[in-house]
Amino acid sequence: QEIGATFSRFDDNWLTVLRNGMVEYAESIDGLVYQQEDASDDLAKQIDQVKNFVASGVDAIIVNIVDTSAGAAVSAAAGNVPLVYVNREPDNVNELPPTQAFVASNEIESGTLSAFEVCKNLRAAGKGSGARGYLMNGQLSNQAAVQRSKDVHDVIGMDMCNFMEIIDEQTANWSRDEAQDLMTNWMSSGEPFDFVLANNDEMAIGAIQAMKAAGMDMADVQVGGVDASQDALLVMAAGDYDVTVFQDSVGQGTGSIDAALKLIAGEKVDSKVYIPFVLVTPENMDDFLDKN
Amino acid sequence: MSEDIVLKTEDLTKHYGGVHALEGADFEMRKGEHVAIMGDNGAGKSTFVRQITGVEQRTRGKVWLYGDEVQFDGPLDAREAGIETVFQTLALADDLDVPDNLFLGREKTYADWLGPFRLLDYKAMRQATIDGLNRTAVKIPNIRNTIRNMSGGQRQCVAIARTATFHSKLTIMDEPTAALGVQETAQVENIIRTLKDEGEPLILISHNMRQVLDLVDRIVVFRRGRIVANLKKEETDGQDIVAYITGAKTGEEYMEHAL
Amino acid sequence: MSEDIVLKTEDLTKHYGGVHALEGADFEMRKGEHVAIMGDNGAGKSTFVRQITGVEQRTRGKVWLYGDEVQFDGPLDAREAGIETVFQTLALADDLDVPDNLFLGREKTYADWLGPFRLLDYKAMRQATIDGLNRTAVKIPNIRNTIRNMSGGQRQCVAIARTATFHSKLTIMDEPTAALGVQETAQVENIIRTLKDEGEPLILISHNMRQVLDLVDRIVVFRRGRIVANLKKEETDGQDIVAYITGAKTGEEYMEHAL
Amino acid sequence: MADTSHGTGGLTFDKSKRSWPNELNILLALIIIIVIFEAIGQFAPYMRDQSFLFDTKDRFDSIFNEARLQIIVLQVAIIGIIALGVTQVIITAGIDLSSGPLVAATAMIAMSFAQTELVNGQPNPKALFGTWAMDLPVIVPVVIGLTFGAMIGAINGTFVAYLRIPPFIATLGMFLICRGIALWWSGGNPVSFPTDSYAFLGSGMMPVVWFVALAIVFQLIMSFTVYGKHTYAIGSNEEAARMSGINVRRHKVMVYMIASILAAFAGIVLSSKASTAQAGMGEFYELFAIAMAVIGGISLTGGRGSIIGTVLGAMVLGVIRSGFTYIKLDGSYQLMAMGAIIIAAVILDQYRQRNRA
Amino acid sequence: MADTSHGTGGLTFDKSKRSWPNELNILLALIIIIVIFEAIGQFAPYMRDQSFLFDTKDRFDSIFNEARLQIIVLQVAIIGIIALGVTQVIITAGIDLSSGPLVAATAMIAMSFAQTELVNGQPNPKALFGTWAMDLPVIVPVVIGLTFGAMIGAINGTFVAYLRIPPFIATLGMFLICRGIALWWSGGNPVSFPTDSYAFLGSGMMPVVWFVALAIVFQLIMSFTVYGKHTYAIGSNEEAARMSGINVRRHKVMVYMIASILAAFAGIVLSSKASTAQAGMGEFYELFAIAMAVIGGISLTGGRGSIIGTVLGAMVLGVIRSGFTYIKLDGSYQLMAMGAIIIAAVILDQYRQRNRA
Ligand SMILES: Nc1ncnc2c1ncn2[C@@H]1O[C@H](COP(=O)(O)OP(=O)(O)OP(=O)(O)O)[C@@H](O)[C@H]1O
Ligand SMILES: Nc1ncnc2c1ncn2[C@@H]1O[C@H](COP(=O)(O)OP(=O)(O)OP(=O)(O)O)[C@@H](O)[C@H]1O
Ligand SMILES: [Mg+2]
Ligand SMILES: [Mg+2]
Repeated sequence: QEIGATFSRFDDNWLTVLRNGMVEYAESIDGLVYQQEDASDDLAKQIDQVKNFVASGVDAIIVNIVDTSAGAAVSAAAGNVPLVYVNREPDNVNELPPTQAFVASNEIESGTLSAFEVCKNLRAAGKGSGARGYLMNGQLSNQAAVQRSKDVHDVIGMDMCNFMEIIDEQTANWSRDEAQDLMTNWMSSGEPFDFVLANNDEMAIGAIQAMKAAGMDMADVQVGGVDASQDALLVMAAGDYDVTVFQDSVGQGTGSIDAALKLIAGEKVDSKVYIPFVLVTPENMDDFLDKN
Repeated sequence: MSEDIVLKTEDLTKHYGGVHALEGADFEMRKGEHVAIMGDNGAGKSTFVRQITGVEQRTRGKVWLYGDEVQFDGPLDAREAGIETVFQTLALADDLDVPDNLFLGREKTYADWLGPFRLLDYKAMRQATIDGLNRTAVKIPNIRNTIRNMSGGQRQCVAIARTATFHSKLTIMDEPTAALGVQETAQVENIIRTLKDEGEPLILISHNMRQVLDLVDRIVVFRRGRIVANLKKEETDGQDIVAYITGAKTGEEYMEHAL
Repeated sequence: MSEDIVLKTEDLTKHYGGVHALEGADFEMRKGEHVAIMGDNGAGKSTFVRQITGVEQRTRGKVWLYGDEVQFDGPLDAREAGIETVFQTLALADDLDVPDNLFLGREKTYADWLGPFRLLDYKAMRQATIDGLNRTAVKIPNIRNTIRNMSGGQRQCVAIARTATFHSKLTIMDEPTAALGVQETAQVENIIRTLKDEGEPLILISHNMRQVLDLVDRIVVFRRGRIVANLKKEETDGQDIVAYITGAKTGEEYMEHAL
Repeated sequence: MADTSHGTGGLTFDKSKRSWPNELNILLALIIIIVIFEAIGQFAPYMRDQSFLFDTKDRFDSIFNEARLQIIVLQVAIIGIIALGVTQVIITAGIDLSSGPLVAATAMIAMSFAQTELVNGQPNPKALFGTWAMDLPVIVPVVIGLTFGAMIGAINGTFVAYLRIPPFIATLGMFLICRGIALWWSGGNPVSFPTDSYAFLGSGMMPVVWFVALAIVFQLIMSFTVYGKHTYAIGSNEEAARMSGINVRRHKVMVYMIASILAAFAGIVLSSKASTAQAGMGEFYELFAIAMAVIGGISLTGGRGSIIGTVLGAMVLGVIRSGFTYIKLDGSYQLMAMGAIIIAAVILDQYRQRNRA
Repeated sequence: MADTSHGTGGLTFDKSKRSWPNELNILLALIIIIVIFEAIGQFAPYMRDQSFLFDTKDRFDSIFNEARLQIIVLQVAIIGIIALGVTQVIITAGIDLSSGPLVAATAMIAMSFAQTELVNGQPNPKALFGTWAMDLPVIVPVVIGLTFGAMIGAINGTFVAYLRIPPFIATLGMFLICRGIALWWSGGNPVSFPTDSYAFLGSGMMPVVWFVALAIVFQLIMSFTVYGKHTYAIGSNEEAARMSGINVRRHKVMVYMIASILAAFAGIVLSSKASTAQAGMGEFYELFAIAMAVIGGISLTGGRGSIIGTVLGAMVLGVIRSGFTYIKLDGSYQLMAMGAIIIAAVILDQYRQRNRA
């Protein structure tokens, strides 16, 4: 059998863990030819990649969709070749034909879990009467970023957490070094703040590095992110990082390949498989150390 | 001002930063007159031409063409007002061929209602080009070669043919024969004589004394950015002119400015 | 081959696609000799120069310099072999000033152990530049202006000064005085005479009959890419040369190729 | 005779040695690349007797793998439309970096006037405006999109021609501005679910139809009209064009406007093809559009190049992309190989051009 | 006298009207931008009496907000290092698009020889090689990184100078190749946790130290050495430079190598600053490096520009970025405003240059 996979981008940390896991798993299956391509965040390119797979006659296609609202176009491009969406939930998830399925996490959970935990920590630290902080966005055109930021605002909108106030939110494009500069810029205004929420771990680490370089005590600031990357967990182990969220790459990767194989064999599969996010804090971080 | 005067400038001046390339030029020419401008290298001759034709914006001064004061925004305006110029830098498009260059900016076309997308009449332009070039006697093996691949003299002939192909109220030629061979020079001089016969006024810039004395009615000498002499051909000779060019003499009416 | 022969070419030929710009040129010049090349526009004179100086790669043929067969990869090689050239296109860097252009490729420097990062001796170059330019009598208000802002003649004088400043085994000048004024032309002719006195060989391309007859020992005429005459100055005159240029006559030894 | 040999002064020239057009070089490169892919498919052990262009699995009626032929053109058609305009800009010795973000901005704007009210009987979840903007005739979003493009192009052109900003920097500024507009338009959210008539514009092989039709139109315009001639003249020697009496500034504005209108149209087709518009769309499209033109033999210093060349350049990229998937090259190798092939194609072109002289 | 008035033939010229250097225009632009930000801080109601450059909260010993001054330079220092090389390439009338991906590739490569074995007492989870590559002296990754840069530069230069590929396309090809290398090197995984000595290279204000030191060195080189003069000559008129006997091809290779070595060094500093190397690093750095040079008054047609100009151009971008955060401008507006300011800065420059003539 042949499976072709296309990912929204190759240089994303978490997706790389997912990708590598899938390659490993595919190699462990006899007679499976697995090939993967980089859509470099270009939706049209991804649609064309699906068509290229069809032209080459692959047996199934796995898609980590660039834009979740383009589900219809991607589904159509595959025709009747089996197709599995992984990691991101396409908007047509309820109308998928029987040859298609999806395995992913629900993005709404991630930002919410992280922000809510930070909120609780702030209360516990006695800042329930008012806390100010910053929000770092991922790439502004990226839906996970938009969703995670919205989650943060939703959490702050809740009664329990409305003591939190966002001083400013800006993008650092998922990147650690941009986050360093952004955080330093924020700090140069001299405004006191109590928390930093970031759309991913890399930006959170960048912020932490900048704060430490400026001589801040990390115990005074709550920092929350998403991904539970290994770098992040080590920073957490050092006591600098407070909250992150784990997304199960192995579960999603193997799950999607299994689903694809079943579709090829003509077996019936669940058209929707949700793999939950898990909150990670210094207390339970040891469980996740070698997972991502 | 008399309608008889084709071109008149008053106090025409151009400074490039600290370089005073042209300083208070008062110049006048009448209908049908052919005038030569002579002067050392860097005397300001080409600068004078650039101010008149709107290639550059003058520092100060006034210009009248056929009695109307003019201030051209660019060479397009000047051409539309009837001034045809062979610039010293030739102004050819290197990647285009000869007919394209000859008709650049005034192509022969049909279906003109298409506006900017009107169609080019290649055939007519090619024929007109061959006719125009034959007047200059230049030899060009293939007029569809790009200008980039032409010899110095061939380029100059193309530039001259362009000017000579269209009628004008005033023709200006800045060193037209500098790069030309013996035969071609003779032909261009013939073209200039034809203009004289047709009564078209001409300004000729040239370093060639024989040519100037052969062709024009009057000689204006530039020196260090100023006009230093205005000589009728009949009243002067080569040696006299050289004396003005080198600064050994200065015209009486220009004495006050002498350096 | 005699060591006496400075430059010799055999069957030197250059085709540009279908254009046969130079065809089977056999040329020879001796020590101390000054030779002129004349011919119509497009006759192939500059093409001949470009083949000798390695600016272009020839289609076929051989070139000897002082008895050694040479095939230059580029003008750098030619210069290193001792050929100094004033090209018709002048070859100046528009954004650099006069001293920079004059010394381009052979700057005066110190701390030479720094290799490509050795330091420029601006002061020495500036002084040498003023001296060099004074030899051409050209007037330049500010030599630190960029070449872009120079008049046609000023540029040509810079190019000539560059060649005249350095000693060479063979000097080639392609229409050096085309854009020059009366005074400057006289000075450049003086420079050429000095070269003659010093015994430095020279090839001069010019359309100026008076100049040629004044300056050189021998005249070679090109026509339609071929050499059609090789005339000693004493045995010819202007009219005769023009006859060869226009094709009215063809040298006996060249008859076989006549078109 | 004089008319056919094109010489004056009694000269003729040897026409048999007339140089062949540049476009043939790139066609040659294209064929070489295809042959290489076929050969890999034939001989690489892991490929198991597949064929790049031919139908070895009997899936189609013809001997060709029609799906492959289609996707080769389809996947470059949209960037190709942009490249048609970029080609014209480059011929004037300019450059247009703003086309990628302009694609995104136009896609967002046009799509928000092309949304349908009911999706599978439910209200459109991505609705950006109220019902007044729903189910409008297709002409509305198209006109709005193209007008927006024309506006951006006019601004680009004005900066370049009247304010004399170097094109690289003017369009780099516009690059950022258009990205900003695309993000700001819906706050980063996608705009989805177009009407059927809008969805038709980019459906199936429609992008190819647009691309080919526009390529033909502009090839004719560049060869046979005053507009084309002046475009070449400006790129060849702007000063000369000005002195020859061409209204260089007005003409440049026109060229930049045409380029931006084409990019805007590409944005419309793209959003229609994807049935959604997203602020991140069109990333690096400007670079690939320029690459197509350059592979097609254009000179970035202006004055030279042709639309046909650009179309062939687009085909090269299309074949490469398809071929990589075909030989199952991994993503990171694809990038490297793509870079190498782009360079190689141009080397071949340079080499042939030089040998010709 | 003759030496000071620089004229021949007895001419003098009016030195009082000597044109002022271009660099002053851009300095002016910089000051205007700063004043605007100060004014917004002063008068916009939501800003609550803050100051952009001055220390209103008495946090520092001086009257300036030192943290702000530092971050302004710090955040452009790394791209600034790239821009120093890009400036030289552009002066030769070339362009280098490969610098951004080269930063990423070098960061990956250098960092994998700069990893430390134990992180917080635990084995380095991102270890790419075995223990043999752990805790090497800092010179090892630096030399490897710079050598890699030199190699890429040599290839760029060879393509441009010897194979006559247009620089845009040669470096675009290299752009893809370097992106590919960066991805391939560790399969997309980040490489993290450097040794202390490596981490020092980019820590604190070190990037600024490097940037300033290199800028001074290259300004001197460009002004006072044969290398600099030939670089300008080639950009001004390559044909003339060749005919004047400059070894144009060798010189170009050298320029591209220097540019790539600088970009590689930027990659080293960047990975050190971030304590990690990732394949996606350096995105758009090439464009911003070019933008710095162009804002600094360089001409993309070659022959003109200076290192000082580029440094000032970098400062403009630094001030803008910091200023945007300062006035809390939203992301999408930031992009638009950045585009507008880049264009405006160049317009100002153009305007002043023209008025001078
Ligand atoms: N753009 C410019 N910037 C600065 N100086 C200039 C500029 N253009 C011309 N000049 C200077 O102005 C003076 C006059 O130049 P111009 O070209 O008018 O001379 P010319 O009389 O035509 O000489 P030639 O016979 O050599 O063509 C020269 O000294 C020249 O260096
Ligand atoms: N690169 C080229 N490609 C095609 N044809 C060329 C090229 N260079 C020169 N030619 C042609 O070769 C012929 C000889 O040109 P060349 O420049 O040698 O003439 P020339 O004798 O120097 O003339 P002039 O006196 O006008 O300078 C001309 O017909 C010219 O058009
Ligand atoms: Mg002049
Ligand atoms: Mg010649």
